[in-house]
Amino acid sequence: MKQLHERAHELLEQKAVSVIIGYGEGTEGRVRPVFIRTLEAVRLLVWDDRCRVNLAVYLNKPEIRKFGFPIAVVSTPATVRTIVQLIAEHQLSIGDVVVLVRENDTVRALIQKEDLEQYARNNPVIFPPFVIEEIELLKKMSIEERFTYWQEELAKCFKCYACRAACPLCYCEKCITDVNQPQWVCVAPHPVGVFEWHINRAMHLAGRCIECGSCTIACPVGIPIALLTIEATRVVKEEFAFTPGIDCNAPSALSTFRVDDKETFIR
Amino acid sequence: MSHRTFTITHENLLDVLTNTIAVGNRLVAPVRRGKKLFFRDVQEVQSIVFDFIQSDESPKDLVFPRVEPMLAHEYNAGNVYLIDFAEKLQPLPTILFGTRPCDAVALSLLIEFFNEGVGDPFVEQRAENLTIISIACTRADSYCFCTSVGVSPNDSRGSDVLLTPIDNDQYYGIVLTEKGNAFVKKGGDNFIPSEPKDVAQYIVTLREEFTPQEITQRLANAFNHPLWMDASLRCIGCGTCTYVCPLCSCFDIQDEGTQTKGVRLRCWDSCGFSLFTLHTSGHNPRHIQSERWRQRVMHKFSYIPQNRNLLGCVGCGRCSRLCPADMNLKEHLCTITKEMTEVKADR
Amino acid sequence: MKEFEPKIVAFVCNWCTYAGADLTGTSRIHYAPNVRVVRFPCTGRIDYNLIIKAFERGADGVIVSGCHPNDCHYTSGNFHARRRWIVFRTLLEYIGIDPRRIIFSWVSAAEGAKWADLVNKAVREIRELGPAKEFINMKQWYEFEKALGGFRG
Amino acid sequence: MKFGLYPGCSLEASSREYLESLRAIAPKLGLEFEEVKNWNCCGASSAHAIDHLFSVALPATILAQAEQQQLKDLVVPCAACYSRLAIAKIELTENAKVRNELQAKYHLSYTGTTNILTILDVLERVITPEVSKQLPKRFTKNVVCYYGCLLVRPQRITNVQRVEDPQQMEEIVKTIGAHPLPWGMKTECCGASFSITRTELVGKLCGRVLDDAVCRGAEAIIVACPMCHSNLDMRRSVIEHVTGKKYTIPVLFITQVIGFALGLTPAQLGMTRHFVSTESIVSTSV
Amino acid sequence: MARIGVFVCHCGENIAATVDCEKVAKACAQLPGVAYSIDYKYMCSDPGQNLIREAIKEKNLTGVVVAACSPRMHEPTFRRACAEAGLNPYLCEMANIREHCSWVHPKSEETTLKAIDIVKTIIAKVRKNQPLYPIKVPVTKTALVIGGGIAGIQAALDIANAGHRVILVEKEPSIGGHMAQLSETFPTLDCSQCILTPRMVEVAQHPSITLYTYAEVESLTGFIGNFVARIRKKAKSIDEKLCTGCGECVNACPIKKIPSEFNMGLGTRPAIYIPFPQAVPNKPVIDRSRCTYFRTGKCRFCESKCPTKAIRFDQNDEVINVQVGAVVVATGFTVLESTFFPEYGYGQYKDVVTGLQFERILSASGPTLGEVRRPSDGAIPKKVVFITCAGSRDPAKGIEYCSKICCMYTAKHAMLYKHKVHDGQAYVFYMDIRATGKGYDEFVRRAIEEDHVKYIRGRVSRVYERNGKIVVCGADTLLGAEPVEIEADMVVLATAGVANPGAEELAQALHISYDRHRFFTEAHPKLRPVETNTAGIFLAGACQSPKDIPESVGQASATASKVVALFSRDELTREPIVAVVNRCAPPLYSTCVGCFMCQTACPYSAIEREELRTRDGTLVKTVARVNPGLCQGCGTCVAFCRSKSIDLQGYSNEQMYAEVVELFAE
Repeated sequence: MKQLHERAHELLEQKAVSVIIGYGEGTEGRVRPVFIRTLEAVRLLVWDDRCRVNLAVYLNKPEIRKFGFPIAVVSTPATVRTIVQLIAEHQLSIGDVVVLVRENDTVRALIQKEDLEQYARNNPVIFPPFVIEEIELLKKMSIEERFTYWQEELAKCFKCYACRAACPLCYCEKCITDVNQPQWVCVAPHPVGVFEWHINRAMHLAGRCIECGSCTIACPVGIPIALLTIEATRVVKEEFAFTPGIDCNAPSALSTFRVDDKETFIR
Repeated sequence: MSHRTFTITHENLLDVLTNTIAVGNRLVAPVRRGKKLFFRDVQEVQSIVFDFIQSDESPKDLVFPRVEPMLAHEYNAGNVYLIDFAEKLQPLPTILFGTRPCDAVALSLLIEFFNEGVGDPFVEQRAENLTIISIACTRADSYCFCTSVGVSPNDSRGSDVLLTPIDNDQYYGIVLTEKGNAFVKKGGDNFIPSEPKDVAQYIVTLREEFTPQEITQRLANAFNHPLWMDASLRCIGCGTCTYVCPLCSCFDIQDEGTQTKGVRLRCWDSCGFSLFTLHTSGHNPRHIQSERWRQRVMHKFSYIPQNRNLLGCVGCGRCSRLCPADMNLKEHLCTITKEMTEVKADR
Repeated sequence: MKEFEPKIVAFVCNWCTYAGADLTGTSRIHYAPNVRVVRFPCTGRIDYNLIIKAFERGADGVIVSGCHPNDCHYTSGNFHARRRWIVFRTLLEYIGIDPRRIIFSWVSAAEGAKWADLVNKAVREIRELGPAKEFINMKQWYEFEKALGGFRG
Repeated sequence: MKFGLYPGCSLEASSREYLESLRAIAPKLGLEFEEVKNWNCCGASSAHAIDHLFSVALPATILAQAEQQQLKDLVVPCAACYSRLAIAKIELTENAKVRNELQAKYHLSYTGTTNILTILDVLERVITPEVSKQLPKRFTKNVVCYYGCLLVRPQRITNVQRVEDPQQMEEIVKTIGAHPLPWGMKTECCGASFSITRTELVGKLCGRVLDDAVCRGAEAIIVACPMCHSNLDMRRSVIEHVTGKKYTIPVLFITQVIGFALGLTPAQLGMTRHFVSTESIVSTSV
Repeated sequence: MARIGVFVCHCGENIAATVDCEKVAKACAQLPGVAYSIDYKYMCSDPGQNLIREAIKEKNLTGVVVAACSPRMHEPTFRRACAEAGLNPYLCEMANIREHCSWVHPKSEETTLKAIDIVKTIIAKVRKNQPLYPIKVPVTKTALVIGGGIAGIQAALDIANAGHRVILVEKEPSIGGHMAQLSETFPTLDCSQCILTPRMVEVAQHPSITLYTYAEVESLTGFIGNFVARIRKKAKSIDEKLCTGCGECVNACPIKKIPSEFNMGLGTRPAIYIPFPQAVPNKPVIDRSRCTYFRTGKCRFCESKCPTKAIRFDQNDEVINVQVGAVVVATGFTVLESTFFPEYGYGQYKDVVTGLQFERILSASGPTLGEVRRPSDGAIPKKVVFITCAGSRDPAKGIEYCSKICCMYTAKHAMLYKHKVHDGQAYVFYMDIRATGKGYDEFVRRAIEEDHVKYIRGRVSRVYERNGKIVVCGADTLLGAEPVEIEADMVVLATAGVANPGAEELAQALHISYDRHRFFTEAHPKLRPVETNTAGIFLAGACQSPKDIPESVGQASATASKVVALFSRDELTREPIVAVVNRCAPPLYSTCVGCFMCQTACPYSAIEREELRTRDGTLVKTVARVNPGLCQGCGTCVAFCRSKSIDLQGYSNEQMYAEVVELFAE
């Protein structure tokens, strides 16, 4: 933490960044995102095991962007991958972000493409045990059981779109769910509308999801919503040997193809 | 039973609730789904959760459901046919059990809001069939701030029966309305008449951080205060706070269907969404998140009080507990009362 | 009781499968009447949301068909589509929807007989699967509403 | 430098001199060997023609044992054994089906940590320019290096760079003073195990090898495979019968020529066991 | 409200026999937005079309649905009829109730119901149709031909002779390509140079052809009719206007031992050189990588000998941009070198040569002046072995295809060798003899029967050198796979024809596709063999696949006719079935967020970047833009776009959605 404070101090003092997005103490032992713009405020930064939420989401927020690039972000491995993916998707440029990461007990600032990519490659996102348990559980289910499972889970959804808002890769200015000509996704949070929303979310994040889990953390009604995008990313990984968030120049897995992609299911 | 006050053991209370279901009532009570606590239809009273501070979802969709079909329409060979769901609606008699007093207050305010003026037949019919049995709070957490917004942990407003857990696994109850009376009557001997008691010792005490008047007063001139931007920087613009709020009542009318047949739905909406106030022209009067956050606070603590002489908040703390970005309303309101003192309107 | 007759919608590309279905016609090969064809310029144009919509609105099965690999009129639309389907199919299965209800195929402009065969087989198979119960279940909230006075999870 | 060692049957019997010479040169080059315990047949020449799984199981047993002994690098001097072990390693690491079957049927577990090396891979490492400078003798002969088939093929297994014209052995013998000649039979077949069943054929094939070596002016043929050696050496009379020519050219193991340069005696290097006299080499080298 | 006219065709009995057309028309009349619905015997007939035209005018229709045969048949007919009546043709759609209904189902109630369903969905679509207008693009009537081999020369001449301007770019100092290297050509054995040289001269002298040799195309932007090509003219280090091509400088150059590219390394050339005597332009260039002056700063012998003072050491590369309307890619091919083959000695044996090297040995202008002498010692080889399919048809080597020309030129080589070395013996190892051309098989038979070339059907397993001979080990599969060993004096490998080393980069610069062998891909293997998938870029010659001379010339002329057809119009009209990125009111301007993930989905590289600015010029954002000149309307980007910011005209999201939803509307 001391190192982080030193680094942050240095960045602000040299005016190398306009703001440092980091974690600060929140309420009831939670951590909350903080935006450090002054040297005095640097002391608010904390960095421990509670700091799991993906702060890259703020890089898409106009109010934050208004501070001006470069912006520093206190980053978990997932955040780094997210930033790489955002660069690949032309939402950020190299140099826009100073990525603060922990590596072997030191705090490093990554800016260059090679550094970001190398760190992203060497630091995969690790699922918490309960996520792995849930994945295994679903794997063992029959298709009917899975349907019941998801119907029960999705029935909780009242479409607050916290999953969308918390996802750093949901940066569309007009989400498909807000498109009404035609109405691709029913607005109402009835089972059909909820199903449509979640299948679209998963499809849209297929091959893009960094698996940071922010959506699940954000969901106020406790739907294990990341499982869908994790599954989508799993297929993409397994079928197309494509891992998002490790290559600043990678095209999307779903807008590219290989002539020998699997087609055993096609008659 | 002639007394308006009674005691009942926990076991007997469960028996009463079981019986309620048996005679065809719908029982809605707090139950767990995973780590979260919801109000759900209950078949087995054993699943009811008693030990909690606050549920994750508010019980508001018992009167104001997240999706409400309002009407259906059909076009056939030049004629249009309409079905008004308000006429078709036949809500089951429903016992809402185990709400916190703040939720009961909120529900009463919500119903009052919808029934103002011409009235809302959907909310009205549901409210008529709803009996609210609330349980006073013996515990609270740092997110709770009912006392600061004029509600108390054993507030009786809105409840039909108010229970207070007392010693020996017993509840002390007050019957507050006719509906409450009907409920207690059906419970027969399980309810033991009792003299009115002071049960303050069982009720949690919650420090009053500020007064509603203070907030309303401060906000009156605070429209352009920089605090809105600072406080809402971390807001990600989801609808969690509004959807879990027992009082938020904004909705969106949606038509679903085809050229010939369709249904009109009333769905929840949130002032936190960027599209909430988007005009067809592309102009958005509240174009950044801080303005939306300000709207939410101003609406609850300034506009509603101005128009209706009450707050749009009961201090249940759900919005803060569930906020993915840890936007803490109580903390924010405290800041407002402390920091907005000197700011004058600069418009 | 009358046997269940599935409603099937076929999303086909203009250049191969639509032309192939035309050939089935010109060859006067009869097939089951349960299928309705929607013409797209290319399989690459087929939005998975349309497949979902078809099911929601009452389809019991969906056929998606286009040019064989390397034969795409636009060179690679079918390859892109194939990739999309791989992911879409897996997700549907994951969320509990029987992937057998979506039949993917390559039917060229010369394969009139294959088209008839494909349709007949699809009708037979979907008939065996019965109505698309998953989506019927999802739509039941409407009845539920009438009974209980509000949709809630 | 310490290596695991899998000698295989030939090195204990028909080609004892190969193992003897290897053990003889080892201390001088700072080589140490730990033999795989309780080793079994590698299955060469017949197992793979009968049952694929079994043909992998035999070498897999050896690999599993080597791994248990924590032998990181395993030297397999016999080219046939080398080939079987290398193929088994690839099957075990790349083919999940085979791996699972072996595990189920033979309870073998091998994680792929043991590297398999040819004798050339080892010599290449230890005969550094410094070593070559300090050699007591130099082996200044015109030689041809004969690889045969299994040291270099199939390329997928061996990863040899120029599969039809390998250079590894040439580079090694150059360091001890020899002059390797370019020739055409470097990777041709010697007939291998047909030695028993179709000796005439081996005579024909080896005849071509000897013919080419002799006409290029080679004074010795260097080999690194017991099969090649016995066919070219032990079958000399058959070869001469088939071709109707006489050949005096000796066939030496690479370990023997290195031993020679290290100053070891012919007896120490097992040269006395050869069918074809190595006198011409022994007497004229400096 | 829409006013749609529905016209149900009986198609004689073709539809009416199984579908109750009157019922269909009546059912449709009940649908919202349908203003007129009628059935008629033959809609495509003149009276039928008139019916539509009249109805459009009388009923003031805003859309037309013709329920008849397949749109693939008569859509243009009915759209034209609508246009004639003043209705935008793209407001007319066809419902296929013949091929997809009446012909495939028996006469029944159900068949009629299906027909109604089909018409209903198309009505739903037409409700959402928008008037569209053909896209017009101007055409720059100049063609860029890349590559000055026989294909490029032929294409350039054909286009120029049709009266259009041509820019011909060749990367070598001279045009001529591989054909200039050949000795004689099969099956007529006429001298390659003799028939080629006049054409080369014609190119140089043609008033409509601008020739840039020693130049390369670096990039190509724009679209059909409107390309801009960036051409790098490498510094030749001479002033071409002053140079007379006298050759004094060439003689003066002290560096003489540079392997000659033209002679495939068998001869030498100086650092300042003219590649071959008949070169066009016949002026030297300085190879700066070899020139002593450029390497050490001293020498300039050539400069001192130049009578016209034309040497320019300080010349720079010149980069020019040219505007062209069409591009012909004729960059040719190359052959594998003998170093590629381990079994043939990795190129270490001097007397194992490739076919192209042997051409030079046979050529009268070659390093041996036409005498067959082997490279190692100059001896006349008495036994020559020719190995066909060296690399070709060999999946293990990664070249599965047949190089097509080897059978023929090997027969020619063997024949010419026999003609020059009468007592020599020629052997040809072959897999199959593929002599499928006019006079081709006769030619091979002549080699075997008259010139006694020994053809051995079998593969060669190994080639090695022994005692100055090349030993060829193979098998004769027609004699029971008997091993064959030939002690040859020389071996000629008919090595596979492969794509040029820079083919991939060029394809990427031009945005055309290439196959896994790096040959450029034609738009359709059968029906569009000379077009690429990028409109306005065409292929000629062996850059598409190995070809012989007549085929290359034929393809070049075909390509030229495509270019000329394109240039016959001042403006191109294209179907407006193209994708469009949406625009909306400020401050959003477009819902596109500029992730550009759609770019790789487009097979035509039609998606560009566009900066959106406010009126005062402030950059709002960079979004995707579909170039309507390049877009072919597949819609892959539309289905891919997450925010639905791209839509396809004619198959819009609204239209497709309406169709699907209507299917299940009761």
